[in-house]
Amino acid sequence: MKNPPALYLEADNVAPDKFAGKNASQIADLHVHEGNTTSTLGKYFEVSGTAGATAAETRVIVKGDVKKVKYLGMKMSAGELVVEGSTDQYTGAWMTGGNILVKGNVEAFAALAMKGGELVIEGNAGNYLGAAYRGDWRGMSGGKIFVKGNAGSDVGMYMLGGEIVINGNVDVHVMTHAEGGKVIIKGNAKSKLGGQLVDGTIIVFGSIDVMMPGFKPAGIVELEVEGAKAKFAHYIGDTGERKKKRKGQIVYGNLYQKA
Amino acid sequence: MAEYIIKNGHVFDPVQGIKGDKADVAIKDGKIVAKAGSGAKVIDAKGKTVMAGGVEIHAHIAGPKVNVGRIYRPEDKLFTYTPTKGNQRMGGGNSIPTTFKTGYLYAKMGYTTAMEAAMPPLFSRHVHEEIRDTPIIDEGAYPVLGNNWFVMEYIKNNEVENTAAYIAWLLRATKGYAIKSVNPGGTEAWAWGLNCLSIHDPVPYFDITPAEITKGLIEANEFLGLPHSLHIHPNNLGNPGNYTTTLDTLKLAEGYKAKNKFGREQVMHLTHTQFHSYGGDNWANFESKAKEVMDYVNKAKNITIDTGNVTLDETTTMTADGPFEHHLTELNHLKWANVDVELETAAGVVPYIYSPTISVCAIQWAIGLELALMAKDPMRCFITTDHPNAGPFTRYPRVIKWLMSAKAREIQINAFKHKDKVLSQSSIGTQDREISLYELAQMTRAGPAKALGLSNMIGGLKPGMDADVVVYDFSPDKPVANPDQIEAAFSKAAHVFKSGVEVVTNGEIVNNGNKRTIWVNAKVKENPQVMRDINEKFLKYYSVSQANYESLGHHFIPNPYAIEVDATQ
Amino acid sequence: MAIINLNLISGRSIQQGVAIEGGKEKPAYRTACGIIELDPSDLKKLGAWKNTNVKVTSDYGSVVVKAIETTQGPHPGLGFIPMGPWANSVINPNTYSTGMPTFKGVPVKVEVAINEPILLGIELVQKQCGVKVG
Amino acid sequence: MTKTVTDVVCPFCGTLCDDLEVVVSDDGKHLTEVYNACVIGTEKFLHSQAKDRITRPRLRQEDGSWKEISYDEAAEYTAKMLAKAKKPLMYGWSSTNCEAQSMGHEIAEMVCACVDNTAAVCHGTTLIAVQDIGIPSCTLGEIKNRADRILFWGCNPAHAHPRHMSRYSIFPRGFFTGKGQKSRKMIVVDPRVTDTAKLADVHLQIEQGRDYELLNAFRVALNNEWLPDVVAGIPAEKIREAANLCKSGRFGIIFFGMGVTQTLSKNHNIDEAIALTKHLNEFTKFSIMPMRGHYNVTGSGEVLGWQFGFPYSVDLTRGFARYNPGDTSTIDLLARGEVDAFFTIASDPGAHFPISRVKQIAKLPSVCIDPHQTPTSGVSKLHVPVAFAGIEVGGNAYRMDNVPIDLRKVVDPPAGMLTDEEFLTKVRDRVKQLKGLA
Repeated sequence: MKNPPALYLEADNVAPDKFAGKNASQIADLHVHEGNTTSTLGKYFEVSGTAGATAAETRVIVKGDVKKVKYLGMKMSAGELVVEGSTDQYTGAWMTGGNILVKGNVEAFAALAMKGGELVIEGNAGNYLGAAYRGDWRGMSGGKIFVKGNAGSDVGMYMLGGEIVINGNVDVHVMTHAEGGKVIIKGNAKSKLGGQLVDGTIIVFGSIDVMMPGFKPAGIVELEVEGAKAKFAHYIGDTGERKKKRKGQIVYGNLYQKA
Repeated sequence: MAEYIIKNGHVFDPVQGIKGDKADVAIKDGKIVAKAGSGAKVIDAKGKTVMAGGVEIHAHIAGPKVNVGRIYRPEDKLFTYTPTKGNQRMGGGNSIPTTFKTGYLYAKMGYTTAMEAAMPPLFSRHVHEEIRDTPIIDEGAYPVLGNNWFVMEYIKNNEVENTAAYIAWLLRATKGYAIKSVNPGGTEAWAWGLNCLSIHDPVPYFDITPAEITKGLIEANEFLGLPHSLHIHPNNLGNPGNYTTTLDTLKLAEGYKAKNKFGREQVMHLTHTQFHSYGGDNWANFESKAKEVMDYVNKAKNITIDTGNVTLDETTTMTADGPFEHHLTELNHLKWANVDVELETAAGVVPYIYSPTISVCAIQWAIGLELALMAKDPMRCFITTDHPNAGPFTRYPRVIKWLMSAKAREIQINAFKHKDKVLSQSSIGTQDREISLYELAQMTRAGPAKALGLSNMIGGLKPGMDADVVVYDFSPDKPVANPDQIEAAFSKAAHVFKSGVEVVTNGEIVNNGNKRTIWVNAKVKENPQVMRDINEKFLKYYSVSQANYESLGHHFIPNPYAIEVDATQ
Repeated sequence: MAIINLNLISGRSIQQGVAIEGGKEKPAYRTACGIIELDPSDLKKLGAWKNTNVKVTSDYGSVVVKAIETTQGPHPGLGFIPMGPWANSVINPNTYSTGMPTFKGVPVKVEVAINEPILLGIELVQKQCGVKVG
Repeated sequence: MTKTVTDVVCPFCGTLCDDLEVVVSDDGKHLTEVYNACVIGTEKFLHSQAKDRITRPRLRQEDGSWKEISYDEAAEYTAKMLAKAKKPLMYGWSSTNCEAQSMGHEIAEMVCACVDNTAAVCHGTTLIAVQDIGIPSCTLGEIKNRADRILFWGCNPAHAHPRHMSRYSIFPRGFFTGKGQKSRKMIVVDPRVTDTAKLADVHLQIEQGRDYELLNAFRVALNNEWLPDVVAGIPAEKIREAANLCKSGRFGIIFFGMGVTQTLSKNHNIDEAIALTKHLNEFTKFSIMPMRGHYNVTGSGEVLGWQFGFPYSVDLTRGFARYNPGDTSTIDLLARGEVDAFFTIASDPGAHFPISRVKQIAKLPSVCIDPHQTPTSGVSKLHVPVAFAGIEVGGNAYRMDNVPIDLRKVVDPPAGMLTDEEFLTKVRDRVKQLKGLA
């Protein structure tokens, strides 16, 4: 980043798929948008190196302050994207494969409707991490998200599959409306966990301020989570929500809290 | 106004019986003329197909439930947008496009007239605002009447003349075009969470049956002599085994003859017939009854139908059949919107995915095509997708491909996961008919225009008719190497003229045209009793005043076209 | 002087409705909305008479309003300021990425401020925004 | 001599009462009396006649004083501000007619702006919930004619929608509800004993901020599942009783307001309330309806809906429409410093936004179009007073149940004053020139 934007920058072209098969000057000519103006990557960024022939063979490194840059790695399907600082919204949104590493924080809507690949955030994640786009019942369906810091509200809304691991704490609403997938919270949770959950798993190592009434105590179980065995209080729910059946058996969502 | 002469095209015009012969079509002052002046702009249509503008007889494209669909499905817009371009407004949406996009997409396919199939009378202002904002195409709207309290009470008392007088008032108040009936009686029952699944199920409290409502509406329609007939969506939509209800409904038209000055011959139009031609008694033994339904339709000259072809897309279902949409959301668990409308009707909306991997969806696809392929009189069977219910109207070119090419059908059948089930539960595998361009012109132009009572105005290329003309880059005398050529040609017309104005060139919008809102102004004898009844219901039961219900100013309908009907004799 | 902690909500009141149509530049707007409705028990804890000026402070700002006894109680522990500039000087702007600020459910502390003036609506906003008015 | 205009539509709240009678002077220039309206509606009509009303655009000067300018100069200033901006925000729209909204959208499309209405701070979260799980609803006449179970959840119509209960929901005698109030059971859920709650058969005084939990508990009760002893401060038995009361009706309705849309969980509160409504339809007939505030915020959502496909918080900056509250929503755009010009019409963000966001508006180039002096005009660079829609000009508006009603013109505006639509048309024409489109 050489010229930071006055407003925000929309850089949906910064992804291995878009860079593949291009040299530095071709990459510098890719479009970016600031408000209603369109210009090129080269206007804002120093571009060096050459991309691989395919996305898979392409590794993109973004340096400098990109706190006000949106859509980094959007729709990427393969290859690697490394961001050395913090990013704005929609980082890795609609990604289907490849690896993204963000060394700082990401803002809201990261990995929106993610289908595959891996997103690692060394700092904190914003709201709606791995959630569905507005109105869509098809949220994150595959891949893995790992957050070293904390995450905001609405993690994994409408989640269908894949896994989200948060080392720190989360804000309200986790896996609302989910029908699959797993969210592991190593730190503390607040409230409204698993509201309208049909299927899927939430594991909390720390505290939960207020439990949803739709989660019914189901005893103590021993679980192995990420290699470590421990005892957990088991709850099933959301008992207020519609239930689906698998092989004639009613399926519940599961919430485990470390005992 | 510019004059045009479209030269050397292969003309297909059922109105004049022209079956692909090379002929010229001349346009002057918005009309087709026998000869254009020397200054006329020449359009070379050599090796191309020339037809009248397409006529959509049944689609949900404007009004409250359509907009519920748009508003509550942001995901339907994702990555679908066409940006602002010159005088063309931006537009987006896949199964429920914005109004601007709707007008542009119809025009690009060569359609110049479209009818909104269900207008809740209380919401007529909304319907007309959206029609106003839908460029190019002429539009009209059918007010829904099959569950209307006035109608049910008058018909229960066998008061045909009062039913007719009320309908005439309503058509005027709402600037409506025709009488629509959706799940007669069943939607009123839905106000209590109930339904009428057969034509003899009594309607709660009103103590009348769907059969009586339907016959009463046919009688009122012919008493008035409206341009279109009763347009009916029968009871029991979408359920296995419902074809018997469909046949029962069709038989209600027996003995009735069309009375009108518009050349219309049918007394009942049965819409989205595909949804009403199901056999079996559950989803496992679900099967096609297209043959049983078409055997009856082919015999019954006073009936027309449209198909409601399933296009195998993710779409958004919407209908005034409130109980059906509730049934559907209980099946697929997708978001459900419902609106019950005081004294009049209801509507529901639920997204739906017609997946080629699900056998029922594939069989539904087959049934829609069977209906058209079994039609003996293409002037009485029209192609629709019941947009957006069986699929978006933007798929017409693909439906046309399937109808015109047995090879295209075979390719699709082989692509189905449950191919064998499709072949065993329907006759689609044995249908070798290929719809000709002339039959296509009947099923998409001349036929629907005649059924709407507009055959003197649109649907043909006879001098004196509106100059709605389409040139498709499709050569009738060259063999079709790949069926996709058909789809491509009908997706982007080479030229489209609407009322003599060229609105599309090479598949691109070049002009926003001069769209009209078509409505029917039916005059009846003074009827103080009906006016008193209307007055009383507004005082007691409506939530708006009669004066405000009747207020529909110029800002709603800037360019009206009224069709006059005189029923005072 | 006592300081009490409350959960603050803002919302509509019919007086507020009348006042916004009557003119937000008028003192009547302040009378209708420059207030906090408290439960009698909270007034007592605060050690304040009805209709004394109080200072309401949250993590997001502070504002001076008149403490009045609620007519829609009891609601001990809950304070109500009609929607408007006074409430909005202290409510929580966090939207949780939904676009909607958290207008209701804001922890505040309330203390008596007899000698501090309650500003008029437009004046209150202009002052906090540092708008120069001639 | 005076004349009386009947069937007048009240341009205040989403109840959109259309039975008002207004007495006007013979020359049609002044209105003297208003009948049938609530106190707020009456005040709106009468205050439009205020002698101290501002009737010409005013531009703020260096020294902070106002300078009167012409409408043409004001249109010029507005057009230039919008045409120059990289990401202008055009906010408001809820207290004007659909025709003005349409004209504004044309401008927004030409300058590639963000367009948002007051749902942003009112029922926006309702719209998010509707997009997530739909909404079974009905028109207000259905309530009047059929409803025997009425829930008011987090709303206080006695104050916010004064004629709602008398016209539609509680007192009227409808076709199947001949006994009026006696035909109905009324449940109110509110942390305060509101004047609405005082009329209720059942009042659940909920712990503020726990609506999501209580709504969930209702659904758990419907499924006859285990419940904690107390949820949101309400004992389990009371919750089960209330759930059964809902089930036992023939036609029920949940009305909800900002008590849930603006409280923690926001869209999730509505989402669960709609889920509860859908759930109740397995036992009886139930509907749900937001108590929309501004008289035509619903209309703004409808017009945005058919023109762009989204009901509010629409971003047109890239020449096509995008929508995602949290990104394209006014409060977040301001908080994040995403916009470089602020245009307000027919609303008062200055009074109704958190002060920290109003401070951001004050820093931007700004135009405020509003008949009144407001906190917004107080922090704007240009104030353009216009005629009152629904009093001095007609046009279409949508009631809280989406029913369109054509507003009526009752009196002429003061001489020389423009309507919203007329002023916006001037701006549109000037923007066309500036953008080289004319």
